[in-house]
Amino acid sequence: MDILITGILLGATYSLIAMGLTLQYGVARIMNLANGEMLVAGAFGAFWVFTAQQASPFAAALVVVPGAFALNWLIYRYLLRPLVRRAKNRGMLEVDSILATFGMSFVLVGIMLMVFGGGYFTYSYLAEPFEIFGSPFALNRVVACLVAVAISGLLYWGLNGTRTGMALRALAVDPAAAGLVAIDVPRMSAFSFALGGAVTAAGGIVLSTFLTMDASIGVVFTMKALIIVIMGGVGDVRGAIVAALILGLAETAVASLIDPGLTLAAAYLLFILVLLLRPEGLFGRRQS
Amino acid sequence: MTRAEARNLALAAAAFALLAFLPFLKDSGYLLSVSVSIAMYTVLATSWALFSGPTHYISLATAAFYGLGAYVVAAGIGTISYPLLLVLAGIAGAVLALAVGVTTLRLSGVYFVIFTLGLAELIRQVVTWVQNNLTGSRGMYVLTEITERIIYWELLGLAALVYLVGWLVARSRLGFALRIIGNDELVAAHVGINSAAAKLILFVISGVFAAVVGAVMAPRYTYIEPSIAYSPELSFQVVIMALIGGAHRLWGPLVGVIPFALLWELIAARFPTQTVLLLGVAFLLIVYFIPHGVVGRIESALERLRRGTRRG
Amino acid sequence: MYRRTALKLAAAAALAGALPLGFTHAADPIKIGAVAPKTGPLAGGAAITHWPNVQLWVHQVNERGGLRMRDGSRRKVELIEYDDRTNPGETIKAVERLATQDKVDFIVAPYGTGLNLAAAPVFAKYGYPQIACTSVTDKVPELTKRYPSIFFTLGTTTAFANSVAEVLNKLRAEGKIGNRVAMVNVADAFGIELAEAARPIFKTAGLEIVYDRSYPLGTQDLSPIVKGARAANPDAFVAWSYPPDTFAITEQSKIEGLNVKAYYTAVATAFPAYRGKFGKSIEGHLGAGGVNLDTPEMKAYLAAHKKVTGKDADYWASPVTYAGLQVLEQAIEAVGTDRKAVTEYIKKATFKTVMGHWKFVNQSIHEFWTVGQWQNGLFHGVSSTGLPGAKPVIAKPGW
Amino acid sequence: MLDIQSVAKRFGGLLAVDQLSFAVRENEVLGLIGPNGSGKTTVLNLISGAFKPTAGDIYLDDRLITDRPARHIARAGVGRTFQLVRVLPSLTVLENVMAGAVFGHKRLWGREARKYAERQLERVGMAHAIGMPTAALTYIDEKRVELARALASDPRVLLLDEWLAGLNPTELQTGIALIRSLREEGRTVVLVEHVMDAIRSLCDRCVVMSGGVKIAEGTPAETLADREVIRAYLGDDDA
Repeated sequence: MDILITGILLGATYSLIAMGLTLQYGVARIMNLANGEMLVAGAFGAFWVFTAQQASPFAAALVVVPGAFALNWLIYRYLLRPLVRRAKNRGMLEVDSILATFGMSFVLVGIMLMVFGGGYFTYSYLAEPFEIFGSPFALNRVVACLVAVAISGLLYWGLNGTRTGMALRALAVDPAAAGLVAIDVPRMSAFSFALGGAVTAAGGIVLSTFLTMDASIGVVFTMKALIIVIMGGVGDVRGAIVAALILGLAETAVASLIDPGLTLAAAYLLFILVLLLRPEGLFGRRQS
Repeated sequence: MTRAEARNLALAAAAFALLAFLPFLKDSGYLLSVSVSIAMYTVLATSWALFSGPTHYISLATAAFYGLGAYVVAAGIGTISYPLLLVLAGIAGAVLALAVGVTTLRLSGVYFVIFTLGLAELIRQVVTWVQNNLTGSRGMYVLTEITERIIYWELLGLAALVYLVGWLVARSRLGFALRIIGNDELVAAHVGINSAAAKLILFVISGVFAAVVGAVMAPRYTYIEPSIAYSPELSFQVVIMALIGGAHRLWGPLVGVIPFALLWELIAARFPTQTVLLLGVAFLLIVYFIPHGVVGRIESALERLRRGTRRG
Repeated sequence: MYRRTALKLAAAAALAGALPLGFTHAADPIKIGAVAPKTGPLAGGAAITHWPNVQLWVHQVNERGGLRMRDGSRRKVELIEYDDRTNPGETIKAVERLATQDKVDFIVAPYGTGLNLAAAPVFAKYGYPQIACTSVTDKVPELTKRYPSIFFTLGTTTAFANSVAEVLNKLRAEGKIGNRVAMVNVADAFGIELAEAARPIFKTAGLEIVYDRSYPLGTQDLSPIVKGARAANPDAFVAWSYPPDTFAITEQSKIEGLNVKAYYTAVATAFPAYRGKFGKSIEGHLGAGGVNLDTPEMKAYLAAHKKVTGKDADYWASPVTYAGLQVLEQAIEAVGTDRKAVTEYIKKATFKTVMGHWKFVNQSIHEFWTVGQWQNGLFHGVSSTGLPGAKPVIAKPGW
Repeated sequence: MLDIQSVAKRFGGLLAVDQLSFAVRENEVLGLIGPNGSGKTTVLNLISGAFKPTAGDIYLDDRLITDRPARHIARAGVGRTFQLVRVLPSLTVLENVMAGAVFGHKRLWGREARKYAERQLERVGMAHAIGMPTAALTYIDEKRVELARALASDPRVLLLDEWLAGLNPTELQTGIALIRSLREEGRTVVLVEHVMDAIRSLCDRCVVMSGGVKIAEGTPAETLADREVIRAYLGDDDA
């Protein structure tokens, strides 16, 4: 039971890390290696609000989320759109976006270093035991889980219950065909990229309540997010969430039952097995 | 061998011989340490491109092989002679590449990219776990008499070897097969090419080189930490240098590595407080303004030149 | 292929031209180079322990009017700093650059064990004294024999493990804890080495290791490991941990209610951010390092650190790093800028530092703090290899 | 020499080929015809090994090749062209053709491969284009290069997928003559084709498909007069 709950809580953490990238990679087709930096930026915002303004870190969302949305919109519009336009095929775009966002991740690290310095930033917020079935769990992780559920619920509703969502899903399946049915592909791509950035930054706010970060730690999150997104199946928010949960549960099970030293090894092994058996990911569509 | 080939070969040999004298220059320490990193990236990026250039597979597993090589040396130093360790590192790299290749080369595109990334992390985790539970602090220290100068020569030798292998592959059936695979895998299958085997051979070659480079570099670091030996940054840099140069020519990575390494060096030296920021900016400029890699630039310039002379 | 040579020569010329070449005349400031991570995995630690001290020292020396040379002249200090991005290859290059291009007079040792050892051959080659203040290794005898200008100040892994065993035994003798120890370690260089050293030492000391597990660097949720440790019902908990996980383990222990009377986490326990995050609940926590907070030198240092850098120093490697710079300062003032003489002087002389009197024996300091404990909001040294001023260890109250 | 027995191919929910059986005799030209979407190209893909059948067996000279990969089938002497021409863009014309000579049934290397490839190019009337990059080729020339590549592997069975489509009347006559000469040197040809003139003048027999099943088999005259065949064509496609 403990393992199950701990695993789900960790899975929720992972889904917060990965959901933004699903939108950016799955819909806008940008494999964003600067995604982790956006998360760290969100976390920085929360840290600053908590320590300098003495306010709830979640209040940072009021500024950080719209800010991240706007920033990512601009990034897509002015830095990525030219790449999309010059790419002759998906492979070229992949290479170009890997290169460009890799550069961006350096720039973002550099900016954060200038603004916030290089030290660790960590604070205590809701770090209290919260009893579930008689066992204590960290309240901040439980809150993170609830936020993850809320965000994924909103995304699910947004994608399945609105016109914009339908356009985004169409885009995820086939950008060319989406263009043919009068979907404004560039606008929608920019929107999903910006939305992904906003979701990632929001995740950063939540994660900062229990993870210790510094300016250059973003790459750790990027890697995790990439693996979850690919494992779940590109362009499918459900897939990313399920993959995150599976990873969370598997890591916790291995850590509790076998050896904590093998947690990450188990996670990567699982990822590799999924990829070998279902190369398109858990929820992905098989490409012909 | 045609006359042009013989001439190129002789020129290459002369260039390598000349480069081998670099450590004898006066006050060459800094130049040498820059050259070591250039040579290292040249070998890594060129061997990476041997596989990835023709097949278009982007492998982010360089660090896995590199780290493995470094660990073979770290674990065996003191009991096994160093040259033998280099061979063992190569064998370990080959075995790993074979195992990985057999299972994964059917993945395509981005799946392969992320797979190799996951693989590098898996290897790192497994090696660390083994070290933690079995070898302990042995497998951390590499205390040898090997100086930077020797490492440089070793890397130079490896670079020569990588070019030789690349050149031999290019003139062989295998090289021809790879070009066809890179163009159209379906056609390749229908003219009777075993594309899985061809890709596997190249993947193994690049894996062996990366592992041996790791083994060569281990004495330079003295102290091997998993987070450094398996740094994902290494994998990315190799890919990026090769792509910036151009992966479809044997000499492509070289023209990416050298300016790239020097530019980074210049930024690191001149802007020590904003190094990372400016590296990022420089990088973006390269990506946006040299879209087809340095090779692409050179080739189109040559093409213009040729057309110009023809017209004139 | 010949393009390669041409490019390389051009590059060498470009680099040589681009970099400031040093011409030292008498009135010039003394050039000091520094290379350490500003980015990468170790940047967080360096930003707390390393860089502020370099900044503080340079500031103070120049404030005073510079180093007072033997001939009575004053020479200011000019700092040239580089970011090695936590990459040993970059560290090596940067030290070479400092030595041959910038032609600095002295170089502050890099940060961390790995980067220091990677750079050691270069320091040795050019004869720069390398006062490696942030290296903890058991290979000190071998390394000092190999590199005649390296100096170690922070201690050895064995000494750290020994002291932890001693502290635990002291508490046991006082009847405050039993002999059951739960031990975890981060599976990275330092953590592995400490855990390996601790196993036999704990056993000899009569401590029973009831839980012994490692976890990978970068584990995002350490609750299974804390749960596992708690389930083993230990009297003491020892974590050979790194900064991000030290925070995470502590938070998780608090949540899980891991109530032991002896609670030890390694690196970062002495960070001010640790106190900042956990407030009063860290009373009685043991950690790596510690200082004697009662000396006037230490008090002045801590105040100056806060004033000049705007940040609090940590209670372990920060003052040690600063002391290393003081050693350099005093050696230069005593014998000038001849690096060989400075190295020889460091080997023989006694230095008055913020850490007390330092005398290198076989190029290393043998009296250093090993275990500290948070008591009333301050991290006091409670165990050392022979330093005065240790506070008595207390049992940890509840969370 | 080629025996297709109760072969079926399913793509997801779509049954593209259903219970198809026919045989190709040594040294004959067999026309595989039928309206668009009737599964002809799928059959070629099943024979050449591009797809694995969902059910059924394919024999080449009494050897089971159903589950063999495409490269083995190619080396056993089956060459093919593609409906949508697939030349190798970054290779020269000569190298394109050499691909067949080097790796196919023939497995030549070096000068021999080059000479052999040049001969095949001459044969399809492309001798002038030997050193050209493929980017300079017209669509028709690409088709010729592709045929030369297939020929360069010296195939015993040649699968041509609408190779004659899009040729003008003069080119068509040359094309028909070329295919006929292939048969005369002892090769077996399976032809997926819409050009009825070509079918009439070239094919010994025809297999007619519609909706994935065989609806008729026989000489061209017989099959083209078959009521069901006419219905199939007029139903979908006004051929």
